Amino acid sequence: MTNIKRAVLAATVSVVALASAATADVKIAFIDPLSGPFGPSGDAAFTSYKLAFEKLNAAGGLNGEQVELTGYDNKISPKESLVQLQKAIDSGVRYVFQGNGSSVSAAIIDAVSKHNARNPGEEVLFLNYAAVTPAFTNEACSFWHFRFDAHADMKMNAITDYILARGDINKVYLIGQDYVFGEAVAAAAVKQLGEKNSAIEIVGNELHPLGKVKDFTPYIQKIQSSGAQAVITGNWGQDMVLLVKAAADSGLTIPFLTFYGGSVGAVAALGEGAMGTLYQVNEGITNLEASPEQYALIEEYKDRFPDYDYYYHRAFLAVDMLKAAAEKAGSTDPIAVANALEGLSINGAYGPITMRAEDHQAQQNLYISTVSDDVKYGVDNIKLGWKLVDGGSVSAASAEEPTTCKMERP
Amino acid sequence: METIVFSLLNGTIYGLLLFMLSSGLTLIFSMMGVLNFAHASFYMLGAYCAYTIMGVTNFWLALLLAPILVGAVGMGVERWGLRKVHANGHVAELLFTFGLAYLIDEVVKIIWGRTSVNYKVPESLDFTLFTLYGSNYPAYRIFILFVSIFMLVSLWYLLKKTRVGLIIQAALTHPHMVGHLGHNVPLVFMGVFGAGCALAGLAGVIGGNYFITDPAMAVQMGPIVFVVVVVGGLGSLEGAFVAAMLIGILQTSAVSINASFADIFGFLGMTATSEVGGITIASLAPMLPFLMLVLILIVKPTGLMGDREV
Amino acid sequence: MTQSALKLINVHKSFGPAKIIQGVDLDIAKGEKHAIIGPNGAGKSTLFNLVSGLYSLSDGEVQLNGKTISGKRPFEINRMGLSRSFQVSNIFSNMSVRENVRCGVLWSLGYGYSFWRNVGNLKEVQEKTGHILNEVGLLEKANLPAALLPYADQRTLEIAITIAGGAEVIMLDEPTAGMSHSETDRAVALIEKASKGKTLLIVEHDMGVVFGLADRISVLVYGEIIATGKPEEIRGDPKVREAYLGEEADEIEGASA
Amino acid sequence: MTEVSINPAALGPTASAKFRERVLPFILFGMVLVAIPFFGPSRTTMTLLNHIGINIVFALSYNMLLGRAGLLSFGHAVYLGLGGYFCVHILNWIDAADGGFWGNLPVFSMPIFGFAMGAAAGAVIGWPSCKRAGTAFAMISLGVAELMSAGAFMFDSLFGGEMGISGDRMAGPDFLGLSLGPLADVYWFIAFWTFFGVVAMFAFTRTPLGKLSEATRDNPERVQFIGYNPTRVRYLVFIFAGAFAGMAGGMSSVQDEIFTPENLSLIPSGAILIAAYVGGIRYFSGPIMGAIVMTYMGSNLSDYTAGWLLYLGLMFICVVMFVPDGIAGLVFGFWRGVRSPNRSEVFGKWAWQVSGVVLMIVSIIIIVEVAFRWSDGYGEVFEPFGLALSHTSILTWILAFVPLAAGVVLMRHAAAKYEEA
Repeated sequence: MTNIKRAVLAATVSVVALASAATADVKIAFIDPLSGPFGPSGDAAFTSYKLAFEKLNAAGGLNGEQVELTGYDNKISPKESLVQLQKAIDSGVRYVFQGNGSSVSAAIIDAVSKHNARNPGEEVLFLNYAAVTPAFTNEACSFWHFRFDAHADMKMNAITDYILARGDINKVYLIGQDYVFGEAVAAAAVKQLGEKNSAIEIVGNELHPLGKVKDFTPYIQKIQSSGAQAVITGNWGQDMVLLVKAAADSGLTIPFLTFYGGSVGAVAALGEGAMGTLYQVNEGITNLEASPEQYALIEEYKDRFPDYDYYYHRAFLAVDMLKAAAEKAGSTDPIAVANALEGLSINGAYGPITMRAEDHQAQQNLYISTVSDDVKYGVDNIKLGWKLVDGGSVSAASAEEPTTCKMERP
Repeated sequence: METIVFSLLNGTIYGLLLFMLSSGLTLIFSMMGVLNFAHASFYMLGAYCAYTIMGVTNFWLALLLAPILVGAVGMGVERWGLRKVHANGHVAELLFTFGLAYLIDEVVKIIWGRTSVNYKVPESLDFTLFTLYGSNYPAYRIFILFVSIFMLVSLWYLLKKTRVGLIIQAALTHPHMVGHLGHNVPLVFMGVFGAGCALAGLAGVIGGNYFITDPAMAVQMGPIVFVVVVVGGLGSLEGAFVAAMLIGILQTSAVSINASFADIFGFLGMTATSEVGGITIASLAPMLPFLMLVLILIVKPTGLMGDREV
Repeated sequence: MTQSALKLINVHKSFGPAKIIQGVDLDIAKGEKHAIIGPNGAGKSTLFNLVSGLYSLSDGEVQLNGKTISGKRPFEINRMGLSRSFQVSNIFSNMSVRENVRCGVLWSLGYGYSFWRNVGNLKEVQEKTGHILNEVGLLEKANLPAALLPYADQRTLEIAITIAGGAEVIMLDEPTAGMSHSETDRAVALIEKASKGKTLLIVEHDMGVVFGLADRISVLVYGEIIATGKPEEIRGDPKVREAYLGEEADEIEGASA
Repeated sequence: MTEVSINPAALGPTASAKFRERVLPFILFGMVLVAIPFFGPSRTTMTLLNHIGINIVFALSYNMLLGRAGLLSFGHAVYLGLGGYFCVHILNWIDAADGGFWGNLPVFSMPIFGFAMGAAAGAVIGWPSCKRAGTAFAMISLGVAELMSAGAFMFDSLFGGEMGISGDRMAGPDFLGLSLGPLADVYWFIAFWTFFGVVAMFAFTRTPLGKLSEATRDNPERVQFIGYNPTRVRYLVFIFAGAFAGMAGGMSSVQDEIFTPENLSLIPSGAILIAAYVGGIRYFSGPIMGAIVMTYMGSNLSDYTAGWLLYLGLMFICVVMFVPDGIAGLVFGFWRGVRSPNRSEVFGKWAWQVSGVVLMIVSIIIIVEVAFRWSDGYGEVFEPFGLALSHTSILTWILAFVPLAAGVVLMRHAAAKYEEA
């Protein structure tokens, strides 16, 4: 009997849930890997957007319209992404979030541009939250693409400034993944270090195969024998974790300045060895001074999704900006919102964020942090967490980079 | 000089791990003709089981129990899976293990999650053993060395000095003969498959915390293991050993070579800025095993030391 | 003597230290029906494999119609006009009987590896296939999958594939092995019909078949030919009697009946 | 003797049988292709259909190797990838061209170039690979696939690194009034080439080489003694398989307008292997069914469940273990059963088996879905038909294992009952 009751109850609940879903006015797609080896990266971001949009809906929605967020699994394949994009567009989606993998982003930028050209009146906006190849807001910029993360040159700028400020680093080793992104990172480091201070010597510039190296010890040995005092790397995912782990095993305790030291699992894999050796640069960490609301958000996120940590701050920023733009435009039409986003500025938890009109690149403060055991919030469910380093705060103005973008507006 | 010493040392350890993985596959492949695609998945299972057991008890118990557990799973797979497919031929068996690899991957993700687990080197082994040319050498690597050598010697003893070993050896070179000896062939097969998987599991136990324990570890290790078995030669554990060491050292030392094609073929007018000239030997390292695989199969299909063609 | 169709000159074959064939000389004339007999393990099948190119010779030479064929590959030898059957059924088991024979016909009609023709529209091929199926009596079973044929029919199909290419020299390896008496009789009749005007080299255990079919017989023992001659000469040869102890010797005796 | 009772020349099937078995299916297939757009499919459906078309050609080309020639390849995507890359480059040349050959070339012709490139790649790579058959061939194909996909990352100008290379299908002159911009245009393009590919590959099975490839699969030794070189047969078949895969690549270059090095890797190769095998490699139509089912599942199943890879793996293993003839085997088995004289008995057996399988599937779905939700740790609960099945509820465990046990019992019963029959 109880089972029947329960069944009836559950049926009622699902009908109600359906009914509430049907009221959604704006459909938004999240296209990223949600299964497979890269599933965790996509899922960590998806959970952030889930929470962000729940809060948005609770606060009245996007210019008064309720938002429905749907995840589309692209298995991190550019081809599959286009299939999913097509599916999303056909179900009425006009806004697309994506971030994992520059190849995927490039494909989506291309596909969205083609779609918008071929189907006037059904325009789609691409909101990029993590693909940081500089070209997307430079020579390859598009009116339909907005980037909420600082691109590789900007992050490198923060890192090289930090190296100069520290003053104790004269020999730098560059190591990265052997593909377009890794090459871009290395090129940026060489260029910026050369321009800023020719006294700093680059003692090694190495690219290793993407995702294929199991033991980084030989690379670490090369770094050791080069006499480097710091390592710069754009590595992400497993290549990040294994690199620093091999360094710790070999007793290499020089600073590793990274883009993605905050990847899921990196700190846990290193343990205490991460303190003072692992650095990352991003748009905000949980242990910065912040408002009680921000702390509450961080805790709510952790509570809801215990597998992950509050890492994708920019996901929340992007949703806030979208909301502000829709209100400014007084519409949820993509072209109107896109125009409203240009030049829009809002106040985030860790400082203001502005969408530069000329290339659609967000300008925001960057923070360099390292791992510490003296923190409010740990990561990977251990007590270690990220802590701002001295002089690690980079203002949006000084992080800004010029652009070569020649935007073509519709 | 120091590069060479480190390359040799690390290459040896990597090679020994590879051998531990591939010795099981060589046994299985040579006797049953099954190129077990899921072999690396058992390696992964070994690492995850060890992680769980270590969480409850300690590393040493995990070292003992995890391989046994993995071996038992392997026996089950043979008994209720492979044996059924056997009648449909080798291609069906190969495809069965191919599907099994998918399945194990997914099950691992359900049980242990999609991210890497924090499977750590035990504290009793987590120290620096010696310092060489200013670089610390972790004790755990030497521990891997010892476990591998211990396993190597035990395997050798088992094969050369015991009755079971003689049967297995006979079966390695003449798989059809075992039945005539009056042995229960299905039982022998099940045992060998289980033992092979247990060896893979053991490699997982000591390799999982040396590298990283995540759901992708099987996919990454899988193809290399085939290479070792095929390059080494069918039915030849010695061959597998040589191939494993060769690939281990080759891959490790290629990384430390800075030369690019332009340096080597510079006399032909190739420049470092050209696309081909810019390729370094180091970046070729992961491709080397597969190049070896293809070349060996074309030039010497019996492998380095095997006596039968694949 | 007429011109020889198949000539073996001092043929040797060893597998490692084991010498299986130790200096075989044989001269088979065109149109001759030649049988090779010998106890188990004498090397009869090995000899077949050497002649047909499956194994390479350790020493010596094989000539087909005066041209050297040793060292050539099986398909090259086949194209020069030598065709063989196998001791165990060696057919294309997943194809129909008709398709089996058709495959055997294709090369001889010059269709090679062509991929621009529809086999169904090749009139010549269809006619020849039908003709051969008719000759061997498999016409009614033409569309059955080969694997489903009864054993004797599979042996017949084996012969059909062997003769399909129209080779002048035909080698049959124990064509009646495992057949019943009536099946054997039918097979012998078929062989006689199919090898009319052709050169036949046959390995056979059934002495009745051998003595009924062969113009000449060679006796192979331990890789050497100890006697060659007409059936009546072989029957009386003391060396042959020595090699065949007991029952089989009697069988040779009685095989004249 | 029955010597003259049958005319040897008329041994083959009758004209009507030929029409029924070899022409009618293609007419029907063509009619379905033509009819589909009149149902007004959504754009998503169009995209899915286009991918199905590409995969049909790809799976059939794969089956030229696995099913027809007995060659297990783990690297067939290499040929699709190379053909596709070549076509994307051509798209860009067309786009950049100012008249001349490229400027006047309609994009509609891409699959021809893909075909040529696939054939060329097959000719080069096949030369060493086809010297071996069996497991050695499989291992070589695996090694080649790894080498190609790793190597592709080194030559950015050819393969575009991880970004790949994209093109614009609207470049160049229209053909038959198709600008290829809207998906509906692309549908006609894909439908045309799919039909062409299917017919061409079926025709291939009817040629002497096609027949010889089957003979080589069954018995390579014997092939030598009917005058053919099995290595040569395999090599030629390999070139054709590569060519048709390249053709699929050409179709894909127009549909997706992008190719990346991962298109060359083991993953798509493994996927097409699964599709062909699940469809049924012994039947010509098997890979077609496999391509339809697997493309649909691969694209849509992930919308319904996080465990789609697990279901895929389970399904594949079940096919390998229990239904080696694949979906086509089931379909044709059903057809034979319907027409067989002891229909009722066959139906009885099926009734038992189908109910057993359905029960087991119910169990497996419940176990997998509950496990996934437990593993996610978000506290989500699997609610089929409004039943809340949490991993702690007894109901869940009952629903998970009782049908499974019942299903096994049913299957055993069916096996025992109909064994003698």
